[in-house]
Amino acid sequence: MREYLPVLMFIIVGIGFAGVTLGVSQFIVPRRSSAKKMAPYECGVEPVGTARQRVEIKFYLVAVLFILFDIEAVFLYPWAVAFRRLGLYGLIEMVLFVAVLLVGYLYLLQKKALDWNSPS
Amino acid sequence: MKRLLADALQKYHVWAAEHPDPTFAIWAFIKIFIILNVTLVVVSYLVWAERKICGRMQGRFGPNRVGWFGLLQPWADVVKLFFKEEFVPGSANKVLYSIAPALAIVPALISFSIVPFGPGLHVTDLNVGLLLFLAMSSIGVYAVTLGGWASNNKYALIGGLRSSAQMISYELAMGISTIGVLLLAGSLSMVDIVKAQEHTWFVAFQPVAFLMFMITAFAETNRTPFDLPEAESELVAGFHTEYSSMKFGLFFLGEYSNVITICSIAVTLFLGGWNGPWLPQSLKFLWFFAKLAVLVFVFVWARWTLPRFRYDQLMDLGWKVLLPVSIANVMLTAVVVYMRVPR
Amino acid sequence: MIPTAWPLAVSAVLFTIGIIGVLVRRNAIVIFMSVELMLNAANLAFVAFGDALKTLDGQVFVFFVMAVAAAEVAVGLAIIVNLFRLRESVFVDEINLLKG
Amino acid sequence: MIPALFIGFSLLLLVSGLMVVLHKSPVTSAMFLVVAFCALAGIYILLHAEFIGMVQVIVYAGAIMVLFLFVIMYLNLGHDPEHGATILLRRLIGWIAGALVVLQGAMLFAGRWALGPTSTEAPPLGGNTQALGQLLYSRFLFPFEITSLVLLVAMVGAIVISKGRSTRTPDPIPHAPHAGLQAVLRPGDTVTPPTPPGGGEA
Repeated sequence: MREYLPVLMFIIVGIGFAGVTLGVSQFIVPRRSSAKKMAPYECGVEPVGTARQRVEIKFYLVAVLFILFDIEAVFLYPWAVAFRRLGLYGLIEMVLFVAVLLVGYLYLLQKKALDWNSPS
Repeated sequence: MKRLLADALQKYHVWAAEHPDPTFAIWAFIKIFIILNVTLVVVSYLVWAERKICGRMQGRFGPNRVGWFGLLQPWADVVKLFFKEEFVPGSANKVLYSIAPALAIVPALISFSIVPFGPGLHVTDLNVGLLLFLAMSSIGVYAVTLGGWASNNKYALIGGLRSSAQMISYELAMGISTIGVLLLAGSLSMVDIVKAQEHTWFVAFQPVAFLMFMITAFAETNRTPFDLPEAESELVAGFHTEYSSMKFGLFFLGEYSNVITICSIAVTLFLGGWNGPWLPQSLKFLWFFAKLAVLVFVFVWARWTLPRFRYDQLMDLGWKVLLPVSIANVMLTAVVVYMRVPR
Repeated sequence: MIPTAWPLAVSAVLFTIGIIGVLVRRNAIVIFMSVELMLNAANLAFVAFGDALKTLDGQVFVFFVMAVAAAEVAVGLAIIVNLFRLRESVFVDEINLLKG
Repeated sequence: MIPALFIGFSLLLLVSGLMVVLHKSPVTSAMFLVVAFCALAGIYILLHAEFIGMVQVIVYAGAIMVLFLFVIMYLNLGHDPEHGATILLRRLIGWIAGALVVLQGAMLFAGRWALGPTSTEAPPLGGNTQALGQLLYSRFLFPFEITSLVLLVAMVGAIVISKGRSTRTPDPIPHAPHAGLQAVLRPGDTVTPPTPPGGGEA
């Protein structure tokens, strides 16, 4: 339990460093703001419309598939660490697990869910 | 004078023997303080080195005005960044806008707590060490997403989304490519992994995993050839379009310290950490820093030679090549380890 | 050391906060986040009992709860996105497709 | 020392949990949820569940919340407008539930539980992950294999629902209220009356 203390201290020191740097820069920085400077940067052109446009559905799909395969990766960690004691059964179990998810992966490829330039 | 020093040391040993916990905490704090400062200096000189090497590659000198061989250039940059004016876009979400840079640098620094620089030289040795690194790199995605969204700018929003989609796709392949190493080492703790590489480095057993780890390392730090979302020709400056002065400085610092973090993890996992032939036990950490320097040079070298990927090529490579290959590699390693382990 | 009552109390309070979120908020996404809070409160209770009885079963169960929660979020948000496409709003008061 | 850390993490967890529920803008409440998950990971580590703590950060704080952020950005949500009669009723529920929370917390904190304090020594078989791995893949084999099916179903479901009927344009709902769209945009923005939703947009 004691070896986690340095990690916590590192987190606190890291946040402290970032906070101090941002805080100091708040005071030192000259402030001469004007409407022109405050407008969002559009390569010098007059900004048009709000910046909050609709975002494509593909980013949503990437995030979903990331979660599901991340769960698969997380299941692989304890298996990999305890593999020497699990032996053949461990191997067969994991092959089954990965095979089922491979079916999902093939379905994903077949449905072209992640093709960026296909007009969906 | 020497006698004074001797009994001071003696008193310290007595005090340390009585209550171990506070001494452990003080030593940890000293190590952390040293690592934080050394990292910041090394990162700023990595920026200098990159500009020098890039200059040499393009047949010019690179920074040599400020100080001898431009060695004071990083300090000049830091002072400049502190004093530049700050433009916070009008309707930006102030709080998230200023949290994003902190989220870029803090996870990169925290991953240093588990890196074993030398035989005894590590801040802490967790028995879930590698997972802390993966957890911190998955927290790093928020810096990009929030940076893009909070700065209320069209380019920043799209750039931020594209970079975070790229980072999460490659983070997956990175996680799975490290599993081959776990199969061989049998433990998640970084010190055990390095000890397991006493005779042969894991890059010999896992060349494919090492190659994939390096590819995902490039993508994870948003560096060429995977830096399309923030490429100059593409989306102005991607997610840090609206950032200026020290906030941009923190993003910049975060990116470079991420490069060093990922390279030191790659050295620990695949290139045998501090193991090396000739040096005595006490000087082994020189091996670690030599390998780290080689890997960081590869990063800098790739930036000025390789062309940039198009976004769909980049995503296809992540999902359709790296993911299946890394899973196949894990399965293959498992079969080989099962065969070779003596019954 | 940590008496077992403390993590259980925190888990109970967190679960109640999750219920408040589901009841009070109108935005489907925030309702979904409160459901995540409730799931995590249950996970905390599992880990607390697992640690008190010194068995690892609690942690294995939390592992499976996480896997199922991830699958649930994936499909749930797909439904919310589709609802938004149909009705252009994500506020649960206005989504009454089943009304006569 | 350890109880003080535990109280710190729990306070952080409960405060950010409350902020998730109470805050107006969904992105800020999503970020508070990330803080809550990290605090929860800290509590797990204090309760000797190191592997679960790390997995909590990787899966919940690192993956699920990214999906929440992407969906919030996709739905282009501004602040939640507070209007309509439901406000009064909702405030009432809020206060009652708040009182319930405080009462519950106090009662449990004070209550004596039959189980003794948690142990200090690490779990028996070597590292936490190793022991967990052996247990997970020997006694809990069946739920493990079922989980892969659950993930498969979720994958197929998510793809079908989101790519779904984009080829067939969904039939326009006759009285689709534009009020919803108006409520979504901030009052300052002018919007030309949109074509009825359900055009074949991506």
